[in-house]
Amino acid sequence: MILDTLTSPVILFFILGFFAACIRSDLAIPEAFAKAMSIYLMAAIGLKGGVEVASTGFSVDLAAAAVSGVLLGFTLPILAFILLRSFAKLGAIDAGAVAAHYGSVSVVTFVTAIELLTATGLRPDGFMVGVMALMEIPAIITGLLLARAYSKRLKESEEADTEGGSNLMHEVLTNGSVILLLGAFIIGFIAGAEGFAPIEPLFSVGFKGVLCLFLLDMGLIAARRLLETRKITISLATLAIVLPIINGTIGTVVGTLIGLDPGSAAILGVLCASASYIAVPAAMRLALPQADPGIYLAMSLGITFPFNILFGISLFAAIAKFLG
Amino acid sequence: MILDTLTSPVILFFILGFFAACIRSDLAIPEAFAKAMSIYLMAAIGLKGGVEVASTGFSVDLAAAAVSGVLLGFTLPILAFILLRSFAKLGAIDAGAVAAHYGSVSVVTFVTAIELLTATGLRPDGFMVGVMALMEIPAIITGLLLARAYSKRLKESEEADTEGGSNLMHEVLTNGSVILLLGAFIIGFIAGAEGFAPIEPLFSVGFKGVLCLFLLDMGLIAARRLLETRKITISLATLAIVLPIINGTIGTVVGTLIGLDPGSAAILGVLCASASYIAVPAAMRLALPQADPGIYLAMSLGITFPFNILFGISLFAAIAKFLG
Amino acid sequence: MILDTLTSPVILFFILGFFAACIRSDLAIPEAFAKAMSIYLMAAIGLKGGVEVASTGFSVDLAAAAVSGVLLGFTLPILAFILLRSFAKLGAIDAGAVAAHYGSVSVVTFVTAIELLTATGLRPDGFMVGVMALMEIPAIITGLLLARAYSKRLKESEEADTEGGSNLMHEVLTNGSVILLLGAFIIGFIAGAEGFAPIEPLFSVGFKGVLCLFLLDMGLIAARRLLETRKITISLATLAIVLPIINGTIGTVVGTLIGLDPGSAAILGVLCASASYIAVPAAMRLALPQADPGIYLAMSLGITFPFNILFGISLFAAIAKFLG
Amino acid sequence: MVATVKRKRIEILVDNPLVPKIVNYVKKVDISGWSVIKIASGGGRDGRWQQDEVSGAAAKSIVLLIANEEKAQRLTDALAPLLDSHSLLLTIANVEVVRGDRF
Amino acid sequence: MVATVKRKRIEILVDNPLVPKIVNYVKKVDISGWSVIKIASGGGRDGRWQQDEVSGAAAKSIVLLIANEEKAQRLTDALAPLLDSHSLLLTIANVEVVRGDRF
Amino acid sequence: MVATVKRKRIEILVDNPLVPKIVNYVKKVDISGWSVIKIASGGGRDGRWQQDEVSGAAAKSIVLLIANEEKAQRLTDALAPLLDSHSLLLTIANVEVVRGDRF
Ligand SMILES: Nc1ncnc2c1ncn2[C@@H]1O[C@H](COP(=O)(O)O)[C@@H](O)[C@H]1O
Ligand SMILES: Nc1ncnc2c1ncn2[C@@H]1O[C@H](COP(=O)(O)O)[C@@H](O)[C@H]1O
Ligand SMILES: Nc1ncnc2c1ncn2[C@@H]1O[C@H](COP(=O)(O)O)[C@@H](O)[C@H]1O
Ligand code: NA
Ligand code: NA
Ligand code: NA
Repeated sequence: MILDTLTSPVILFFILGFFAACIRSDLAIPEAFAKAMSIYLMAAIGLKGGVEVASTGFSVDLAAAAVSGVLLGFTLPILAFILLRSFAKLGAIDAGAVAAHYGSVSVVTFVTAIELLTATGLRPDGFMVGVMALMEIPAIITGLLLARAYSKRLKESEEADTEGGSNLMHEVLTNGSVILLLGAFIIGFIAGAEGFAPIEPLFSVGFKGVLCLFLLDMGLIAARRLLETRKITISLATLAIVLPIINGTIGTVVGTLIGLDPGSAAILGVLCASASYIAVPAAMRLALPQADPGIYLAMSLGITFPFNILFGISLFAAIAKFLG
Repeated sequence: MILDTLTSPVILFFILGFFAACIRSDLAIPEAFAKAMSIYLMAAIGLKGGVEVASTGFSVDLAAAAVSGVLLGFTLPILAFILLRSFAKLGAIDAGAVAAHYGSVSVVTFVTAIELLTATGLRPDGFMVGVMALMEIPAIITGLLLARAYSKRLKESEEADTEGGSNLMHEVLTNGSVILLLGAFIIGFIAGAEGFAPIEPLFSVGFKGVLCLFLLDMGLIAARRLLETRKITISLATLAIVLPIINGTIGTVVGTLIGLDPGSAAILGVLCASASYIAVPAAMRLALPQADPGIYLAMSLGITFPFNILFGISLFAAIAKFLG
Repeated sequence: MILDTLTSPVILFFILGFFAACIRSDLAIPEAFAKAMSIYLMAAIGLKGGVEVASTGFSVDLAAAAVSGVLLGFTLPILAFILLRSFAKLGAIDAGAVAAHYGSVSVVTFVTAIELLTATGLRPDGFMVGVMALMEIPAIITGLLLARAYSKRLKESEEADTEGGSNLMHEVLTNGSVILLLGAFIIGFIAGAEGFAPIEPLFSVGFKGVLCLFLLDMGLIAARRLLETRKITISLATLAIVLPIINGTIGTVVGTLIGLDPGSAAILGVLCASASYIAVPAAMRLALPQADPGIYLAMSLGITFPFNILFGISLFAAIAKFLG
Repeated sequence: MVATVKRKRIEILVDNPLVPKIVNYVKKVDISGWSVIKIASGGGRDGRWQQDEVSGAAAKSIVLLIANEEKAQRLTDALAPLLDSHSLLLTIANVEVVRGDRF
Repeated sequence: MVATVKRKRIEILVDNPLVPKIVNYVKKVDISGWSVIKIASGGGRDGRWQQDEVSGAAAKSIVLLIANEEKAQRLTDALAPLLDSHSLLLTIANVEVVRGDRF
Repeated sequence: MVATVKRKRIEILVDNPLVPKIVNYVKKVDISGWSVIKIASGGGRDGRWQQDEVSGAAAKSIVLLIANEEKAQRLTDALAPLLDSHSLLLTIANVEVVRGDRF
């Protein structure tokens, strides 16, 4: 599957973007266009997931996947936190922030994985979209609790800044991408296959092509992030590859154990392996402004994202197939 | 039809946007993307209308609808002006500005109505696009004349600012959306079904899906406008619902009387009921800068637009069916 | 063919934009949307070209066209330079800058020509996309060499500004549009027809419609450029029409001589006739900041682009047919 | 050391539809040029707002001008009557302009 | 000649996600309004960056405020503790505001 | 009351393709950072223009810098030869920077 992956246009566009940034080309995707594509992709996968659940109904699998996803979201950051502090010698604040990223999920990695898995016959269940939306938030809570528990500096400054807590919870729960994913999921569920039909053309015709152009932009962003950073040590770079492998393997194994089909188990692995670069960075700027964005963005966008796209997805698919 | 309406994805996306803004989510559609979608929608309906007229030819109905539309555009603001001054106690300047909005039309309400009516078997005539374009402007003139006739303050300052008049007329007649709608209409007419065929895929495949995403944005904008406003009194809010009901009923009745089919009569009603939030606000900032945008935008975008989308369209469809 | 051209929706949208700008309408395409469309168009033609070459394989025609294109790119600016200096009395710096524009190519003119030629049965070869990408750069080098050779002022200031040269070469070779065109071409080549199939819908369904909206914007830009300029003399305006005729004729003749089919020969003519307005202006701002952008943008965007779209393409098609 | 001249830096915060009107005044008092910067969002007595191009009428821009004192004075005098009716916000600051004799 | 008043022009360079937090402080010290300008790109000790809305967390804006001296002082005092932890850049300049008594 | 330091606020209006060149000079004189703001439209002796990314070569940005007097001076000296050939507009104003010792 690795070879299929590396010659799929979706991935080739990612590589093109990465390459263009490395040779310092001025190629750029306007930010409004990138945002538009991400809104389109989220609406499309939300809708499709909802329509699928409307036709299959709620199932035990769905419940098991949702519960596992949320629990993994809460617990995976703990392991990450320990490794970040011991192996990479990060302070508690930075370690908490990075851990939150690795416990949460990347929508684009998810979408790319769906495409690649479907193309190789491992089509995941539609409800995994809902699971993904649920997994965006828990890790933020664990990450913050860890940072607060282990940082003296933070405890003091917290007492001054009282309004922070409620604001953050609100910000995280009403996060645009969560609302859009869940909202589109519910709309798809209410509309069903029949109601979806008239609007389907836009969301199916364009999907893979838009994903190509979006990954072109992600390649540019990932490489630029990596080139510009001055904060990445060798141990951080190592963790940015080891963490997705560990988390992804755990996710795939859990998915298999709770009885998901191989495609869905692989996707659960991909969700665990992926690191957030939208919802969590914004939440961290707000809740842990002292944490260094240079570290968490370079790790999640610059290393983990490319690793998952190029190798991780194939790896977890192989594990899921082997176990399933 | 109300129930059909409320479970159509197009409307559900509007509700999603409205809901997201109400819980103060940071969900946002980039402005360039929103503008792109509105250009796409206007080009698409203009083209389709023109192609349709090219195949049916000009008819008495078309002429009757165009003349009625323009006359209604000129006269409806008078009634609105009287109600705004007497019932809501607005000053002449603000009343003139608001009246202009209610006499003009909302393109998105029109497009949504076309979709909903077509889905329920009441397909309106293609030439109604042209009628809409013609109805954007007259109310601006009436609104300004009313404001000038009844405001002393304005009469004095007018004398100082001499260049205003010609500038405004030019601005209004060359308004981007009018030019685009009429231009696309003419292009569709010249190209005909055959010339339109090669470019049709873009304009038909995407149409309903784009409308969904656009209404998502409109929901966000409408709700934010409503939440942020500090200028809306109970009587203004009442008028923002009563005016579309009155105007829409008049429009539907006139449409039926001049012999339009029920779908087209309902659309004429919708046009009369809808309030502008693009062409007219811009014209008013220029021609009546003293009028308070907080009032007219909150009424037209925050109340009348959602009312028409959710209930008005169904109401005028019912009236047209009943009469037709 | 001229009449077909002038009633094709693609061209009608260009005329609409031109007209709207002439009557000083405020119609505007958001810049991010325009950029998005240009990225889409370049990715689409790159991919299609690559897929086509993957199925036909490399050929002698391809090599001949590529070599001729590059040679024409290097030499055509010399003629332009002579005419600009003698006939239009431009200084060496401005003449060098303008000559570089006319030796390079316009992607949109190319795409429009492909559409119009294919519609009239003169379908050009897929590899011409690659030829176009190669033709973007050589003229920049010739133009700069000419400016340096003939301008005393430049020679002096060059000595001060040492870093310029290598920077420029890098900027030109890594230019976003070159990278995107060649990259998409290579991706199409690697993916082949089969790999392209899943992403094809986006790139074929939308293509002609997007081209319409893009030309609408080009019409606006071209006309605004022409209306705002204060730098165009009658002799410059004349050259902006004479140069494309000369260059286009040379290109078409060369294309025929090296054995290209009429469609491809006509496209080579169009490439020679077209003047750059993306890559070259940016390079000139950097390398020849003393040259006046008011001159080269008004000539290439304001006059040559509309001329080629409306008449040039048909002209070179006629010549190619006559010769072929 | 390069020479500088003292000039005025004028910022006019204005609703987008009114920008061309302001520019007309700028030309009348013969200021050599102007630059427009978009405001992304803001808030005031009328509540907060965000740029949205769907109804761009409420969005705002800053018109930025560099001019000598005398032209700055003439411009503010000319705009004074509009300040309230058009709710403009006009500020003037001192700047040094490098080799700026043409402003 | 139209009357002007002396006011402070405050610019706060801040990461986008923190803009609402700054605005809360602005409201607390009762400044009449604010305007937000987007930064397209920049660079500092952390390397260079470009706006990209995909991960907008690293993008920056300027919050622009016109206020009288006393309110400016109260705002800077209130924000001082955040300057380092939130890496804000806060500058204050003198401006003349035309008919600006309401600021 | 929080401490402030006096610094220079430098604005350089420049064509977009030349921004990286300016940034190179900024780095050479060791200024700690820079921020770029896009200009949406404008006009001058060459007529008016609007941002259009299709041919972005004519669009402009402002490079905004906070620096101490000495670095400001070195930068303007370094840029002086480019002012005319690259038609830059360079202004310098005084600002107070709160806790700004690092600039
Ligand atoms: N006095 C001025 N104040 C502000 N911006 C200016 C001024 N003069 C010129 N500009 C800007 O600089 C650009 C080029 O001006 P010019 O070199 O005069 O054509 C204009 O398009 C404006 O954006
Ligand atoms: N003190 C201020 N500083 C900066 N911008 C302001 C200020 N007051 C108002 N504004 C801007 O002007 C707009 C209109 O203000 P207002 O007229 O008070 O509603 C606001 O939305 C802000 O963008
Ligand atoms: N001296 C400066 N002048 C203007 N902007 C600056 C300056 N220093 C930093 N910045 C801006 O602040 C951001 C963060 O700077 P830093 O905290 O030094 O990484 C940079 O990316 C710039 O956008
Ligand atoms: Na994860
Ligand atoms: Na109406
Ligand atoms: Na050429």
